[in-house]
Amino acid sequence: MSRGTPTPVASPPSGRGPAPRPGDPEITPELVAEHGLTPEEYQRIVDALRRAPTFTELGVFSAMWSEHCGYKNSRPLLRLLPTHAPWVIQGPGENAGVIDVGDGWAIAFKIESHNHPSAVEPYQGAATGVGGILRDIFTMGARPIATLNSLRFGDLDDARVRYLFAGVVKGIGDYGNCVGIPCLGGEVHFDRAYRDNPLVNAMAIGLLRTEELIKGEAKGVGNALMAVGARTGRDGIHGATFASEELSEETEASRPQVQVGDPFTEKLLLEASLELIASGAITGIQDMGAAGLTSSASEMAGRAGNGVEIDVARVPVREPGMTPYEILLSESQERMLVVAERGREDEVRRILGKWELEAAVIGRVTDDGMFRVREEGTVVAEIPAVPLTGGCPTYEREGTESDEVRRLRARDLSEFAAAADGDLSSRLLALLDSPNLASKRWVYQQYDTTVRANSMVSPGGDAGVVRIPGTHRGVAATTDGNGRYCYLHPRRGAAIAVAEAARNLACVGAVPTAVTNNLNFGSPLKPAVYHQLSEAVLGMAEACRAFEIPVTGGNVSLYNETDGVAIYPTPVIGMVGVVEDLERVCRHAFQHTGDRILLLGTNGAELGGSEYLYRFHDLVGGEPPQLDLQAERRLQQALLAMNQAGILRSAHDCAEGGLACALVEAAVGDGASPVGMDVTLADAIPPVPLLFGESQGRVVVSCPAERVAEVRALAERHGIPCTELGAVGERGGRFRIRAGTSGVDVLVRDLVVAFFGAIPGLMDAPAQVTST
Amino acid sequence: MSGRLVVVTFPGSNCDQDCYHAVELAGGEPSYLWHREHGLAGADAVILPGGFSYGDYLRAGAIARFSHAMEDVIAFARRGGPVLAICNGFQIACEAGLLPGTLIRNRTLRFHAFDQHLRVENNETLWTSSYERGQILRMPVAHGEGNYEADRETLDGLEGEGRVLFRYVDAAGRVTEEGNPNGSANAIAGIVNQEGNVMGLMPHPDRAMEAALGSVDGRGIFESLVRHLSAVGAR
Amino acid sequence: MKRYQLEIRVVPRAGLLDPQGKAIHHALHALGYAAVEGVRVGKAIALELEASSEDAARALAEEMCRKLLANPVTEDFQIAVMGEAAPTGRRA
Amino acid sequence: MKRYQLEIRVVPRAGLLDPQGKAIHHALHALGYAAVEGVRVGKAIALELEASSEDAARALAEEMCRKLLANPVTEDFQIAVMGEAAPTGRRA
Ligand SMILES: Nc1ncnc2c1ncn2[C@@H]1O[C@H](COP(=O)(O)OP(=O)(O)O)[C@@H](O)[C@H]1O
Ligand SMILES: [Mg+2]
Repeated sequence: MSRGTPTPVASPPSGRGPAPRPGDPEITPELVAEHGLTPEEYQRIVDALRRAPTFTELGVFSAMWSEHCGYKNSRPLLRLLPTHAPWVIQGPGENAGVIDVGDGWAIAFKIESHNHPSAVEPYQGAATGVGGILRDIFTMGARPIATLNSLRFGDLDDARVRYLFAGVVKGIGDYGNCVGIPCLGGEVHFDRAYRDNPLVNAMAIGLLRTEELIKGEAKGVGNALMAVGARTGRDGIHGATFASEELSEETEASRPQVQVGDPFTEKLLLEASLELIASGAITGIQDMGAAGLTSSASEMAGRAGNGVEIDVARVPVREPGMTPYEILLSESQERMLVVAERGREDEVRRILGKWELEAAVIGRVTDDGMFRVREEGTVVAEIPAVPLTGGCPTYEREGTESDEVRRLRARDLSEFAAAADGDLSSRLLALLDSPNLASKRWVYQQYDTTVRANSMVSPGGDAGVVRIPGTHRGVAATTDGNGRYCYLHPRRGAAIAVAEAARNLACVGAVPTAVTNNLNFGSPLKPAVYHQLSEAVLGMAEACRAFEIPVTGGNVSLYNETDGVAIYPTPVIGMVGVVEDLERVCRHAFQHTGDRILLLGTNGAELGGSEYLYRFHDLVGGEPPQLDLQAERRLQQALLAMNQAGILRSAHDCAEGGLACALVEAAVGDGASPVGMDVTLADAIPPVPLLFGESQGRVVVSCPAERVAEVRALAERHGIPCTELGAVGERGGRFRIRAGTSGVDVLVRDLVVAFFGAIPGLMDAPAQVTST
Repeated sequence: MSGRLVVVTFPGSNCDQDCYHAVELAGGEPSYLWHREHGLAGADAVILPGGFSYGDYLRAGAIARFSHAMEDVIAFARRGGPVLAICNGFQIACEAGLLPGTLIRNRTLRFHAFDQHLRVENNETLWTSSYERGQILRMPVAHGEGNYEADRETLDGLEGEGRVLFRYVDAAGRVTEEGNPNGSANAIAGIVNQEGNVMGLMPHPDRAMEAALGSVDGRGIFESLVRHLSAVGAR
Repeated sequence: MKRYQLEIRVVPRAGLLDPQGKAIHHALHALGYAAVEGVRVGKAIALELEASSEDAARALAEEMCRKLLANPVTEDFQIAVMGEAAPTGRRA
Repeated sequence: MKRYQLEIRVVPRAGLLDPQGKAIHHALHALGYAAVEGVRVGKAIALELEASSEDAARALAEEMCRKLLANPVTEDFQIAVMGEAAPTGRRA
C-alpha cells in the first residue's frame, strides 16, 4: 500500500490549531509510524484538520483509525452480510444488536474478542473481556441474563498453554460469577495453530422491554457529558492500537498495557446504569471501552451529528500528573460516558452515589460538530467529529489462496480411511481422550451457570436456554466455529459454523433468530490472509441468507500472528434463538431404556479436517465436510416440527468427532446416569470415516418406539433422510456400534471415564498454580 | 398470616432476587432492605442472600458486616429472630459472629458450580422440619470460598448438639472425598447457631425451587421457615 | 500529625488449613524445589496513615487489624512501620 | 546446608489498579479511619528452605518468584530472609 514518505511537518498547511503542549514530543515520521498510521493516513489527517495534528490529536486519530475502532480492512467486506429482518430492532453500528423476541421483550447481544490482552495476561485479559461485553449490553438498557465464550488454545501438553488456558477460564469465571450473570455455553478448541495467540471471544445477552432501548448518542446541545464509574488511570494506554498489532517479543514485554478488571465495580455500574436509564435523566450512554474516552465521546457525537467539548482536568483520575493524551486514551475498566439532560446532573450523581460510584461533569454537547478537548483554559485537541469517526480510510485488498492450503486440501485420505486397524473401541476411547472431543466440564464448572434461577439448559448440551421470567418463552444461544475447516476452505468453513450453530439451536427446540460474529484472523496485509477473510465473510453471508438469519453485529480481530505466522482463520458465530414454549425444550442425552435411536441426515465418507486425522495422524488436511445449505434448512425445520409435535426424547448434533462421538455424548449425558446403547450402521462406508468423519447435516434423535412412525413421517415431509439405528440400553450397560464386520463394544462407564477425565487429567497436576 | 421475610441487599449481592422469588414460591411475604438502611421493624425473618458483597475483597463477607442493615440483623438475631444465611450470606454471618467458624478457599482453589448432593442430618429444627432425617437432596453449589473450617471444640460442639443440619454427600448418600466439593471439615454444608435461629449453608436452596430448573429440593427450607412463622403466629 | 507508611502481614493461624500454601508447596516441589517446607500464604497490606507518632500509628493499625483487616478467629497479623511516607499520598 | 526462614511479599505493580486495595480503602474510611491512603494488597508468603548461605537462599527464592510465586506481568516481589529456621520445619 505505502508509497513515498510523509512530508516533514514543521509548519501546518493552514489555520491555527491548538498550540503544542509543553513536554509533548514533536511529530516525526517515526512517531507517526509508531502510532500505526501510514504516511497516506497521516496525510488524510492533515487534510481533515487543514493543519498538522498535535501529539494529543495524533494519539486520538491513531486510536480511532486503528483496525479495532476503524475497521480499516474489514468494513467493505462486512457490508456483504445480511442485516435486515422484521424482528431486528437494532442492527450493526451500536454497542450491541437488538432483536424482538415477542411479548414486548427484546434481547441485546454481542460478541467481543480480547485475544491480545489474554495472550499477555490471561487472567486479566479474559476478565476484562467479559467486563467490556457486559457493558456493551447494559448500555443498551438491557439487563444481562447470560454469557457465552469461545476459546482457542494450543495443545495442552505445553505448560505455557496450560497456564494460558487455566488463567483465561479463571478470569472469565471470576468476573462473570462476581457480577452474577450465568454462563450458558461456549466452546473450546485446542490446536497448535493457537499456541502463542490464544483466542478469547466473550458473548453476552441482555433482556429489555422494547420501549427501554437507549443508544450511545450525544443528543441535545448543552446537555452534560458525565464520566461515571471507576477513575481513569494509566491502564492500557493505546490498547486499541495494541489490539491491532501482531504479537512480537516486544509486546511480550509491554507491561503497562495490562488492564485490571474490578467485577465488583462492574456490578455496581450495571445496577446504577439501569437505574439511570429508567430515571430518564440521561439521553445517551456508552462504555468507555477500546480507545476509552476518545472513542465513546467522538462516536456519541458522530451518531447524533453533534459536537462535544471535554475538559480533561475534570476527569476523575487515579494517578496524579496524567496528560491529556493519557486521559483521552486510557482504557481503565468499568467506566461509562453518559449524556445527562441539562439540569438533571445532580439526579445522575445521586443515583451513582447510591451505588457508591462517582459521576463528574466533564463537558457538554455542542452544535459545531467538533471533538474539542480542553485542559482547563487551553484547547489541546480540536477535530471535526465526522472525519474522526467516519473518515478512517478503508482498504479493499487482493486476496489469493496459498498454495500450501490448496495442496493440503487436495491431500488424498484414502490410506487413513482404509486403516481401520482392528480395534475401533480403543480408537474411540483414545479419541474421547482428546481435549477437543472430551467434555469441557472442567471449564464450565468454574462458571456459575444457575445464578438468577432462570437457566433451563446449562452448558453440556447443544445450546444453552434461559427463560424469560413471567412468560413461556426462552432464549437459546450457542457459539460455534471450526478453524481447521476454515483453514482448508474458508468459505465453506464459515458457512458450516453458521449451520452448526443453527442446528444446535434447532436441537434444543429454538428457532434460530439472529447472529453476532467474531472474525479472528491474521494480518489482512497478506494476500493469503485477506483471501481467508473475504471468503469467510462470503460463506457466512451465504449461510445467513439461506437460513434468513440476520447478522446484528460482531467484532473483528486481525493481526492474530506470532512472529509472522497467522492463526487459522477463525470466524466464530454467536447465534441466538427463541424458544416459544419452554415445556418443549429438548436435551441431548438419551432419556429412557428402550427408546429408539434415529439418525436424521446422511452419513458420508468425509475424514477431511477431522479431529481423527489431527489426533492419530497429526494431519490437518483434506476436503472439509461438504455443506448443503438447503438440506440444513430443511433439517432445522424438521427438528422444530418434531419438537412442536412433542415426539422427541432427545436430539443431538453430530459435530467434531463424528457420529460415534455424538452417540457417546448422548449416552453418557452429564455423567450422572450414563446408559448403554445398541446401534447398527448399514452404510457402505469404511468404518473409520463412518464413525469419525464429520459430515454435516446430521442429528441423532431418540423417541419412544410408538413415535418412530411420526418421526419418520415428519422427516419425510421435510425431505430429510431418517434411519433407525437401534435402541437405548440399560443404565451403565454396554455401548455397542456394529459397523459391517467391525464395530465398537465397550462399557459406558469406560466412556464416562475417558470423556470426563481427559481435561482434568491434563490440568489438575500441582505445578498448575498460577499467582492469580 | 404468613411471614414477612426481609432480604438484605448488599453492594455485590446477586442472589437477592432469587431469594425474593423463593420466598414468594414458599408462600411468604418478601421485601428488600438496602444495606445502608435500618428497618427490620415488623420483620419475621431475615435472609442474607448469596453473591459477592463488596466483591468478596479482603475476606468474603468481611466488609459487608459493617453495614447499617447488619447492625439491625445482628440485634434481630440476638433477640431470637430467624436468620437464613445462604452462600455469601453464610460467610457474612460468620464474619459477623452470628455463626461459629469460617469459610476459606475451596481445596482446589477453583470456583465450583454444579449440582451437589446433601444429606439432612437433623430435621428437628425450624429450618428442616419438612424434610426426613437422612433425606438426600440435590441443589446447586456455586462458590470459591465454601471450605468450612473451625477448631476442634467448635466442630465437636456442632456435631454433639446436632447443629450440623446438612452434610455434603455423594449421589449414594455417603460422605466421601469426591462427595465433598470444597474440603469442608466433616463435609459440613450447613449449620445453626446454639439457639437454632441462625442457619448458614453454602448450597443454594433458592435455586432449587422449581422442577423446570431441575430440582425442588430447596423448597423444604423456605417452607419449613414459613410454616414455623405462621405456627408461632408471626409477631 | 505525620504520615507513616505501614506494612501489615495477615497470615493464617498456625495449624489452620491453608489451601493456597499447600498448593504452592506442592507446585514448588513439582518444580524441583524439594527443600521447601512450611509454606504459608497470607495478605500483605501496605497503607499510609496520619498519626502523632510511630507508636500511635502502630496502635491505629492494630485497631484496624482487629476490626477489619484480620479475622480474629483464623488469622494473626504483624505490623511494621516503614517510617514516614512521601508527602503526596497515592490514592488507592 | 542450613534452613532459612523467608518472608516474601508479592504486590501489584505500581500504577495497576488494585480493586481489593480500593475496596479496603473505602471500608476503612467508612469505619472512620479518614487519614488512611494508598492501600495496596498483595500476598505475604512465608516459607523455609535449605541453602548453603543467606545469599543462596535469597537467590533461590528469587528464582521461585520468577517461576511461580509472582505474576511477572502484574506483580513485583520483595524477599526478606528472617534468619535460620527452627530445626523442625513446619509442614505446609
Ligand atoms: N468455554 C466454554 N464455556 C462454557 N461452556 C462450554 C465451553 N466450551 C464448551 N462448553 C459447553 O460444552 C458443550 C460441548 O461443546 P461443543 O463440543 O462445542 O458442543 P457442540 O459441538 O454441540 O457445539 C456445550 O454445551 C458447550 O456449551
Ligand atoms: Mg461446536
